[in-house]
Amino acid sequence: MGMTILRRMAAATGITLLAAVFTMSAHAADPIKIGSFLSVTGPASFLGDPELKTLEMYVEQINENGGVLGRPLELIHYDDQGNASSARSFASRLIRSDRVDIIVGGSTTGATMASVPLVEQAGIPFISLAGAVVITDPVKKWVFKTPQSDRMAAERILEDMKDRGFTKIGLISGTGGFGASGRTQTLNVAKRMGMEIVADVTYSGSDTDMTAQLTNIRNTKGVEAVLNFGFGQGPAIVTRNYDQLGMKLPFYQSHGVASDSFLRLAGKAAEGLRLPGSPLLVPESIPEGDPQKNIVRNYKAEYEAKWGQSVSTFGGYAYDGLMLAVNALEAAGSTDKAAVRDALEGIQGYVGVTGEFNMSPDDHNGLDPDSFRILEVVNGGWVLID
Amino acid sequence: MFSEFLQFLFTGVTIGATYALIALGFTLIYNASHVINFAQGEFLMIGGMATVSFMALGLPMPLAITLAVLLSGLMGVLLQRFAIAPAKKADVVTLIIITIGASIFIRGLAQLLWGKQYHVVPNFSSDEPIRILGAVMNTQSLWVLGIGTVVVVALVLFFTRTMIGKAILATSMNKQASRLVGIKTQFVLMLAFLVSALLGGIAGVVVAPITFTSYDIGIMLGLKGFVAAAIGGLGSGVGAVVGGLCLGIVEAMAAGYLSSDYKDAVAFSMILLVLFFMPRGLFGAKVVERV
Amino acid sequence: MFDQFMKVRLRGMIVLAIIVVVIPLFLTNPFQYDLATQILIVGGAVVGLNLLVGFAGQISLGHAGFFGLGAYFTGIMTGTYGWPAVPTLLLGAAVVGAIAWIVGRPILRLKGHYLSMATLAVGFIIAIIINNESQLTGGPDGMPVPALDLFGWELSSFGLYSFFGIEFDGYELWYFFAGLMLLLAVWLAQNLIDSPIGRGLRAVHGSEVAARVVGVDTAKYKSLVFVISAVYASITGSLYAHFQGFITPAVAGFDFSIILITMVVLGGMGSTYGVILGAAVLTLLPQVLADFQELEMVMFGLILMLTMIFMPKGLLPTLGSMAGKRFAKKTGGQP
Amino acid sequence: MTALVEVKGLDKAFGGVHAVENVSFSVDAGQVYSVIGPNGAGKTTLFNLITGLYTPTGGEIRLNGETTNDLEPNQLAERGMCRTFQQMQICMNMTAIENVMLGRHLKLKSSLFTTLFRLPGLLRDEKSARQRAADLMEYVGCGDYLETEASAMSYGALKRLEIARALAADPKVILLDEPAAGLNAVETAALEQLIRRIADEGTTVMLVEHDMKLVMGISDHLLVLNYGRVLAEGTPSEIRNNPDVIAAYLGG
Repeated sequence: MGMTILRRMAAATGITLLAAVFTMSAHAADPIKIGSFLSVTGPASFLGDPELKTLEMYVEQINENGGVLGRPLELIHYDDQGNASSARSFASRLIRSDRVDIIVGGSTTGATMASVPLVEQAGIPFISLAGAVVITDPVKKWVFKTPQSDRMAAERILEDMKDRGFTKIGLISGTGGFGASGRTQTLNVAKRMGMEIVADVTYSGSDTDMTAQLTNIRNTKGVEAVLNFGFGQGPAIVTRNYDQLGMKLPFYQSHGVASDSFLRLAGKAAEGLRLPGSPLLVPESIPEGDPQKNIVRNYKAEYEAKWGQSVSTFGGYAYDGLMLAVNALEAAGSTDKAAVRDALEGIQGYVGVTGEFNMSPDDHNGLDPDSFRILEVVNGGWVLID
Repeated sequence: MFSEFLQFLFTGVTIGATYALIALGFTLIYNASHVINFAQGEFLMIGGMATVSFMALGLPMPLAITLAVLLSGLMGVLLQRFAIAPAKKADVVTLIIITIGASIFIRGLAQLLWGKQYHVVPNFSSDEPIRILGAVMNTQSLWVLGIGTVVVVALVLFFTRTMIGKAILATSMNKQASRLVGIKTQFVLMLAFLVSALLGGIAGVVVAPITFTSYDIGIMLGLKGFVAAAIGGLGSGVGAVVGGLCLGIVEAMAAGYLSSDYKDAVAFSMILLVLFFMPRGLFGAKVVERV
Repeated sequence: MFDQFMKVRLRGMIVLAIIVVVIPLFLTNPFQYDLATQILIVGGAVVGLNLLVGFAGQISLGHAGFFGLGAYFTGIMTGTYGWPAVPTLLLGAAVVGAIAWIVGRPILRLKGHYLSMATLAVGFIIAIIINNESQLTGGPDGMPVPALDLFGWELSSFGLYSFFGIEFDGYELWYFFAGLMLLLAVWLAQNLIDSPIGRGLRAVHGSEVAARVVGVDTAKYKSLVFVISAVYASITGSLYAHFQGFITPAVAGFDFSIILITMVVLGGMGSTYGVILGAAVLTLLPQVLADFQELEMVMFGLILMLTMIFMPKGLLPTLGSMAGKRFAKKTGGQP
Repeated sequence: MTALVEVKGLDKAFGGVHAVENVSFSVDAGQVYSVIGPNGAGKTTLFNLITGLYTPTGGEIRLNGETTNDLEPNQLAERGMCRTFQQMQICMNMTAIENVMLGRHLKLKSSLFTTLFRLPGLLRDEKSARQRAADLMEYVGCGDYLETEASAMSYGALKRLEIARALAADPKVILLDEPAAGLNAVETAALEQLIRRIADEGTTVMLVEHDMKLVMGISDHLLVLNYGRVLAEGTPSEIRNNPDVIAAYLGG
């Protein structure tokens, strides 16, 4: 008997599906709609997960405080699972079906770029949370982003290396979007700065051992420092393998692992490595009087109290994205898309978790490389170096 | 130069031993039911993740591991009972899709239960790596190899010395005939899933300190295990072990000597090459077409 | 009797055409057109895959590789090198067909799970190449693709067009264009199936030995259907690239291969209209489940499992036989 | 005149075990030639060798004077050889008439282009193939099943269907592997009629069969195999009186 019911259920699924799709859409017009598509699950979930949590938490908080322009915010979000095609579909849904007023989302560069043509065509302000420099260079009319670009990260790392007198670098990078784009930027920046990449190896996101690649770097003559550009669990494995191989060269990671969970995974192997990161990881080290100090401290405290897990830089991108959107909405005084876009472009001196944003028609990112702080792992915690 | 080679070899053998353990799980189920179980990777995931969460509850590591492996075994039984058994008349491809559905379902549950973060399982013993002739090896790699060997020996004994093991083998040879001599095939199939899931759970626990663990770790490892099983020849235990080691070593050597970008492509090309010359893998049974 | 066959085939096509024309009456916004168009395009790919899997009984777990090759050939040639779209699409199909022929000859000797392993490997290798050759393909972050240029007339889903004084939005035109392409794909597939060649193919599935002893060169036929299904994938991949305007290596990836084969199996292997239903269900399901947030994955897995356990023949054939034999003859099962 | 099928010193070993060993014989055109022997004597293996499903490990097979050792079954079909199987090989995913039309495969040479666009040439060919298939089904006695799904047919009807499929290729020689197995007396009698008719109309028939009454009744020549070797060869009466055969087989 149970079988029959189940069979009927299965049969009904198909019909329900069709019906369900047609009944999507149609919401009340009152609230300001913030649309978002994030990689909440899948290989980039450590980006999307804290981003979504941040958005949910602050939308709720803003509404408790009376909303924006006297209207509540409504967050409509979808999980693209790290797949760019789904991201594009969801962007289409947000724009055309949910008719959102602004989009804050796009955890990965692929997801962001896949949605850009739609966004540009529809003319809707879009604040991306992804890293690669291609998102805002060249500038696209409707597209903004909150994280520093990977080019800035490369610049910041290589500068620090140069300051310490290293010019020959061994590079290891992930083959995912973040690592591959970071690798390209590192190669370009190194050339410009007169530094040399003497070893250049990669690993894929699902690899479980990078000893072979690191052995090659170790055996390359003249390497003075090693940089790993990647995100996810891969860099933690790289860090451990690095330690196991007994490699003593100065080791750098990218901002892709700037989170406490990385330290948890890599353990004592992370000791001594440096990376460019947000002051979010070292709120107590920021000098008193720095305008970022309070914002960072509050965000960290609120996030950790609400979700019971440590903050990551990525959640900070979402925080800034949401706040930039709110600022622009308030400055524009309406949800008129062109006005909001212009307001976004005109934002000056907004201090966020990631840094101080100064947007302009030529710069839809608005951060300068110094917003990255060089951090070092000392005794299992982050220490601000620069 | 030799130390470099040795290093690649160590790396390859460690990864390969992992693949071999997973491939053995595939082989067991394939032998008993001719199903390729795409949810095999999820058993690994359960082994690793459950260990993490039992340890977080304050259980001592050996107990946490035991419970995790048992939980994984339970999952195997449930999978056979509720997903494979009701669909016994289905096509091969249909069964594959069912196991894919099951793996997504299990992964979804794990995500609800344990969240999306990566977790660490501590090394079973010292964190200090061992140095041999200029190459290093993680102590956990020795655990993987050691437990892998124990598991293989145990499986051999199980299939040659115990009634249950022999019953599974008999069922894999000929369902009809074994039913005639009184073997309950459904029960035997369930046993095969149980043993295979236990195996997966064990593999998941021993590799977790090396690979970390998360709700979606099973996808790629499961796939690699299937690849290893196919190179070795589906249904062959020796094949699974040799296939796993081959795959691991080829990946490491390709990453070390050829191109890290294309190491996976090299591994997949090797599979094509093996199948080209040996259409049933390295140790697959030769079957004469009967008409 | 023969005419009756023709009628059944035609009737199926007419029903499909009517559905394609009627659906827009229920579509209320461009997003829904967007989904519907995706279904029509991917539907074409699975109609081709069904020739291989459903009719010839050969499993492929790497078919997205060919879809991705078509998409990237179009993306690179029309985008980077400015080639005209239609000739590029056709040339891409020829190139992909040739590649399929070259890899198909050796791997199609394999049987069962070994064949699925080999196709999986081929798909993976293609995806890895697309991912790594970032100079050409833009790497993992993907590349933009220009709008479809039909001999000087640009079809963009963002455009606005006017025919005989009636205004059409680009997304509406894309929908109908994709619908037309799907009908063409179905027509060609039906013609192939209901022919001596098609009987040869089905015999490879039914009894390969029987096929060989009556003179069917099964090796040649397997290669042929492999190539044809790859060409289907390539052309639909090209269309998909133009339609989406942006492609990433995910279009060639293992996940998408699995989705394609699942569409075939879920909809009903060997049922041309069934697999289109499969494409529709698997495209809509994630959109519907998106509202369930973190329950999405559990529900997706559960639905997939239950459907396959209780409807092992697939949705359309099962629904068809539930609605009575007559209906089944017309739409499901064998044409 | 040369023999239609000629086998010389044929050998087939599976991992050291000889299923067929040093077998020689020849079949003239127009004959009904039967192979008999106890179970496991190598009869089906012999048929599989002749029709190209197995490759011999030694010896030679000739069809119409041409050596065919290395030819594929489909190449043999092109040269006029067709067969049925002890364990029936019917395409259960097709209708009955489609199965027979499959047998017509070699006579239908439309190109892929013609097929895809369903050009008139194809339609003409299909129509005549369908007609021919329907006639053949009538001929073998399963004319009532034209549009029936093969999976819905009875065992006896499928047996006849398989013969119709083999005949559809207009073969010079047809090999029937235990066509009477599982049939009742009435069906067997009809089968005997059918085989005789096929032979009378000029198609050579090779037969593996256990039903001695049937075999002795219609065969022109017999080959007796035992343990893969030739035990005896000759006309039915010679075989009936051969002491070796009686000792090993007939007499039990």
